[in-house]
Amino acid sequence: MKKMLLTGVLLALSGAGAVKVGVLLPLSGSGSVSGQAARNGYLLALDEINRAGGVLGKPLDLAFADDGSSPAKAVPEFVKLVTVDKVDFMAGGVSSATSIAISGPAKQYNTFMAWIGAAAVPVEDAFADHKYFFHYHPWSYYNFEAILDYFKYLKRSKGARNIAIAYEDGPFGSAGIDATVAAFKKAGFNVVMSEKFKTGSGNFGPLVSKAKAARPDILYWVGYDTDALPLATEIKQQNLQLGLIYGTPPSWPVGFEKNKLADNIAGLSLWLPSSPQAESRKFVAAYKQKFGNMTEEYFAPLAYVNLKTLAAAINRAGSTDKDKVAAELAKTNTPTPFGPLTFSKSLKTQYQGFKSGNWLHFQFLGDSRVPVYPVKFAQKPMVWNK
Amino acid sequence: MTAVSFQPSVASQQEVVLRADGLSKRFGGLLAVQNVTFTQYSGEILAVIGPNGAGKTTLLNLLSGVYRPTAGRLHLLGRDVTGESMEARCHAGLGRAFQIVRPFPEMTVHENVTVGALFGKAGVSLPEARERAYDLLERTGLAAHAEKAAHELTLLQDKRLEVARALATQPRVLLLDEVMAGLRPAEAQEAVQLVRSVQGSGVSVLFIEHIMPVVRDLADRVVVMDQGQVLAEGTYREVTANPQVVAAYLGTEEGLHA
Amino acid sequence: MSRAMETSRTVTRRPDFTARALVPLGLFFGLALVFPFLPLGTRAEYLLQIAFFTLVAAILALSWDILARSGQVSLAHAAFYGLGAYGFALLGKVMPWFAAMPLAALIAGLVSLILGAVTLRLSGMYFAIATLAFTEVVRTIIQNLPESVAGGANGLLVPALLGGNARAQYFLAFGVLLFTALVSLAIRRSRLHHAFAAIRQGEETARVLGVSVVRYKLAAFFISSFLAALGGVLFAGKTFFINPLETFSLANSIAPLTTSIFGGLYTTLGPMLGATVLRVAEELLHNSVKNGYLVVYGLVLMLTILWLPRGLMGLLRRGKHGGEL
Amino acid sequence: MELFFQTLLNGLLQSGLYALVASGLALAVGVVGIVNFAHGEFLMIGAFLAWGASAYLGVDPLLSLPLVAVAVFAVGALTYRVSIRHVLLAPELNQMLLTFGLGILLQNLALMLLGGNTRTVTTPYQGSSLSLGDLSVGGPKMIAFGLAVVILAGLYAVLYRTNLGRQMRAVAQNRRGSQLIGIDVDRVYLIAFGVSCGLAAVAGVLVATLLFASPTVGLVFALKAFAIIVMAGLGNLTGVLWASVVLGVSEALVQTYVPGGGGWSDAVFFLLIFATLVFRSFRGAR
Amino acid sequence: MTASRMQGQELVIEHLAAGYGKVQVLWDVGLHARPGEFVAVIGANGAGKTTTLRAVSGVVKPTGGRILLGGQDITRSAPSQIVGLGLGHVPEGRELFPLMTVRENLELGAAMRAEARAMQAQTLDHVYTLFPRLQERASQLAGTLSGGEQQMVAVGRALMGRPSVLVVDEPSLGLSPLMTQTVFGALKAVNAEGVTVLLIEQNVGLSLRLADRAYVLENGQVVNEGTGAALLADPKVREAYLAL
Repeated sequence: MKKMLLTGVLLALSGAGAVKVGVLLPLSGSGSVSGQAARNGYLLALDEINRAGGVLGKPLDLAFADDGSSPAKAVPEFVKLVTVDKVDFMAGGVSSATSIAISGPAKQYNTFMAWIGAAAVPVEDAFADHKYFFHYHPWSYYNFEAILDYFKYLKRSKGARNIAIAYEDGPFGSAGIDATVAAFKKAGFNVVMSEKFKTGSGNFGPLVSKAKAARPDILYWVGYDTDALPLATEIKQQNLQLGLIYGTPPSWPVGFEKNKLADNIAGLSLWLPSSPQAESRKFVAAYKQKFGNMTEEYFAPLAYVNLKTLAAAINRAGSTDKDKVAAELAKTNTPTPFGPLTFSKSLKTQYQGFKSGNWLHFQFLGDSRVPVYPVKFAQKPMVWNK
Repeated sequence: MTAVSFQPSVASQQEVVLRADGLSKRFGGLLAVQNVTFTQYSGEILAVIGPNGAGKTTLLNLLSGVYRPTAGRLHLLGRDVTGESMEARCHAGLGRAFQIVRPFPEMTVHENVTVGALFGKAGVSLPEARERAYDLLERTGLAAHAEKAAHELTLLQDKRLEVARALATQPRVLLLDEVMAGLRPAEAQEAVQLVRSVQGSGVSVLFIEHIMPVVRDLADRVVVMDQGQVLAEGTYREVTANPQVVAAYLGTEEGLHA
Repeated sequence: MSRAMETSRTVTRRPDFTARALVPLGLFFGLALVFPFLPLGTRAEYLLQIAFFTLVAAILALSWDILARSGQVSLAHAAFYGLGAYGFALLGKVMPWFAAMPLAALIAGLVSLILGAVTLRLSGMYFAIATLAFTEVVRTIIQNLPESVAGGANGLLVPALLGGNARAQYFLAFGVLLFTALVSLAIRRSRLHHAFAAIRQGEETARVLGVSVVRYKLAAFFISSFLAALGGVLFAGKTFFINPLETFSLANSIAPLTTSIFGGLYTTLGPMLGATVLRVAEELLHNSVKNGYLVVYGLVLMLTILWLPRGLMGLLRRGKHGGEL
Repeated sequence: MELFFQTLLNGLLQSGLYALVASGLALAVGVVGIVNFAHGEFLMIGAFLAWGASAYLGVDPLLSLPLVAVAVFAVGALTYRVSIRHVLLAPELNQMLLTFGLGILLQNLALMLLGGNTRTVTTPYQGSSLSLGDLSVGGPKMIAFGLAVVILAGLYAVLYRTNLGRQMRAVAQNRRGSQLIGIDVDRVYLIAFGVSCGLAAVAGVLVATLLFASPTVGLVFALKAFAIIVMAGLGNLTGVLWASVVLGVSEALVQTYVPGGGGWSDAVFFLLIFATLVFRSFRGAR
Repeated sequence: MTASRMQGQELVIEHLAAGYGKVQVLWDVGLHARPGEFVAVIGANGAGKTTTLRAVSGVVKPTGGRILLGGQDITRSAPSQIVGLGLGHVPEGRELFPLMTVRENLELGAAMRAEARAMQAQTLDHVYTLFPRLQERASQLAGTLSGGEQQMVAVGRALMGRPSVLVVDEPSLGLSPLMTQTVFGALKAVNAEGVTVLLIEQNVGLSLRLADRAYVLENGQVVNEGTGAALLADPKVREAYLAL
């Protein structure tokens, strides 16, 4: 009798029966800015889910692990979540390299993965034959599709013809650069310059001089946050005349919007705090209430959506059976801060969430990021400097 | 100890082990060694003396191959080794012990000597080299210290090690650079005995020395250097009787008639 | 020689190598061998992954140490590690792994001979900077090769080693570390050990004693980079993906150096112990400290230099000189 | 032609910053005989202090510069006392590794305290520029270059005109000779190392104004500074100036005229270093 | 010196023992120089002459015995303090600053003592009077000078600190007889102005004729002592040098 009681208590304490989701994020290392933002998104979602009754009648349980932005750390941490913490589902994932590194164990354990980041094409290859891989973030070719769409709009409305490309020489900037140039040309643009630079070196003098000689309408810049201010400064200083500076760093420098040099620079985001959509406003309010401040990192709402939809699917499936949950998650059709979310095939994977249509183009206008395209979401008219 | 003192007439019939022909070495504007010529015969102990700055150590560096001469040739056992590396000269039969002892500090005494035995001559296996090193330690009175770290030795033991290690390369000619420096008189006498025993084993010795009694006791022949040049050559008595040599050592009176 | 006569004239001739010295090493490998079979409960598989990367870190540290034994403190280890990884990524597509692995290592070994030959006369700071510069040049070249050749800056997918079987991979890494340790021991028992040590402790003296410095320095380079490249193969085959920026990063050159110094330079067991302790410490720390947990690496390096010149091995074998493994 | 001159100008401006970072490094090598692998981290500290003063106190980086320099001088002097001093007689390897450890320590402390974010400083003159005919020069770059020139000139004035500077040069040229004429060598070491770190911090302030502050900002500049002092010959201060200009300008030329030059400029940079070292080692053969 | 005569101080060395690492060089050295006296120390190479001087300047830390400068114990003092108390050292090998001009070298000699700095201009004039050659070469780099000129700079640099005791290590080394004469003449002149001089010299004849008194050092011990003339006549001294 006593023994039974004890077992019962232990069971309750250990949370047996509660659904457990493992979250692997870069909380340290090069991807930590996005990782920390995502972590907040997950915590917010967890609060809401458990306040609404949890999953399968029990409070949902999250287990966080830090992949250190490095494959050698990611693999053991992933295995730990799956085998030690015995999580039922995996979520998270930001960097492509770590995601590829865990594709092996993921297949070995046949892990259910609801993945938010990792946009590089090799990730798609690595998970192409994985049955339970749900990818929320658009693949990099979708990103480019969105950019091309915007540039075509600029061609129509502003007469933009000449594009100069500045890309960092690492994997982030160089990914598919040849295809990018080809696509621009095919769309009727002149690629008047295509230059590599070393990220973090801050030495943009020669590059901008070269751009000046090429007389572009648009400077398309693919680099990191460290390059944003040096590039903007150099452009201003050398007085390079451009219709638009368009950049796609994974994150922007802290406080960049307050710098006058940031004015009119345009960029790409899946989401902005100022987004007018109802879901986004709800998210912003909840986030502010929980954390007392706001983030501009779209990984926060992305993580939030990720966990909310996963929890909803498990509840609909009525069990943690992977096939049933997968079937339910695949049927997701819900409004999110990014617009409606549904899953469909991508080039190589079964379940792709957001695609090119979800991207927003914004400009730094007067101390904040303001959506300017697609036109239906634009809050202010865009500024074209030619 | 058989007195192996060679008269020049006898020596000329001996095999020539080392011959320097007009060796010169220039460092920038300074001619440190100037047209030095001498011959050493088999079994002979040859001393090179001279006041500080006479160019003795530079000469030794030219002989062992640390420097390439600006002019002149060097023959070792009949072979021209002027352009050859230090290790090649070692293989050809030239050994050297340094003035400032340079044991390998992280090795044991025995390992230090093993290095010499192992690489000094081609085709020596490691077990053979280790055996030879032990033999040499016994011969040089270091047997009790074989497993000590080299940095634990006393200065005299260091010097013994330096000589033992050089001998381990099985040289025909051994260059000794002021090995007596820093030794007390009693210790220096022990070191003299050591060099004698080296000669007894058929090795020719060329040494630089400042301590005159040592030169007197050891050298068969003496080469006196001053200002980079050979000032005199001959037996110890001959050179010390040479007024030029005395002047070089004791100073002339020129300096005073001011 | 009166005073010398007082001491004994004969000496106990000790063998160079006693089996007893192998006991700690045997323990290490014995433990590593049974590790996957230990009843570690739910943590077993996770610990197996950690253990795999620890073995790789040990391979890199020990191979770095072999080069350091010849007095060449290199910052080019990342280059050879990376060449191994890249060699395997490319060769592994056209041949079985057991052929691609040694071939990739051989390529790295041959490239190291070039570096070794031109840096022969450099030492200390100059050698370190030259090897660092070499690594940067290799990285840039690989990064700027056409994407169809080596994947450019994007990197390459790497064929999975042993079908991604974690336990099999562990034993392969175990095998490579064992091989590395055996090479290290073989060096210890051969003339290479004496040549390396002599060159390190006095290059000119070594030459006077007949050591062919060029030959032995190059040998050290070849052996070290060959083994480092095997470590690179293991890493790449485990993580399926490499890119120039991460593979050739300075951190990959510094980690083996720190590990060896912490564990104990110029020994076989030291770098392996260093890798084990540091890796475990890192694992414990990075879950509690997050950002900047590598502070420990800096601290360990500084404290070791200031207070523990012979590393962990110095703690284990106080006051013993020479003859160490 | 305009592009060519603009390129030369770009390279020249960049080299001012390089010279500043490298001079500090050369001072430590020349006087103290220590190759400080943590030099970039002292630059990073300077950059963060300038950023902090600007972000929290609203002080312009150029105003906080003297204070930052003094603060980092103190940090450097302390570092010398507690660590560097104990390895002065140790093998070069130990010295190298000690400063290596220090670098890792400082960088990760910054990561721990401040996170990995990039911080930028906002100044009113950031976007200003100066036109010289068809050429244009950025205001901050001009200021940074001018400051670098002034500070280097100041450094030279101190070294050649003041008693302390003469002592530093004396110690650099002959340590024993310095002792024998009564120079307190340990004190000179402490000051020289502190000044070296202070110079790195000044460069850090300028880097914060021109570029950004982040825990890893020092690495890029430290690597180049190493390259420069190696090219100039360890401890050769005058050599540092021309080596900085040669490297800065050649880098700019590669970036402008080699297709995909941005990707190759670093390789060219390091290839130059590598070749210089190897060439010198073979020429130096006796 | 001309400007204000220098008061020579007494230098006393008692039972001095010193060495480098495991090499003990000095076993028991005892000697003294009265204020204004010119004392020479002779001995073969390796006898410990240079080490004795280095111990006096504080560059080598003695392992036993003591050293008094003007009555003050300087056995454990730092080199910079000893210079401050009035010691000037003309070291073996000159130890100049090769990349500085002659003038800078000389001025540095005065830089570390307040009283010397105050009189820098006069002392410099005086040094130029002693060695007119140095004035001609004032802006030449010291490293490009001939050996003799370098030796002049070394002596001049030590004088610039306005020492009360001047210790001089082998000034004739590598010099031509003419140069040697100039340098020794200067030393005698300085001594005549009241500065205590302790000279080490290999050129026995020269130094013994110059010195008021001399000591013979052998294997780190003083074995003989007397006036210069007496020692010069002593056959034992000859023997020590040439082991006749």
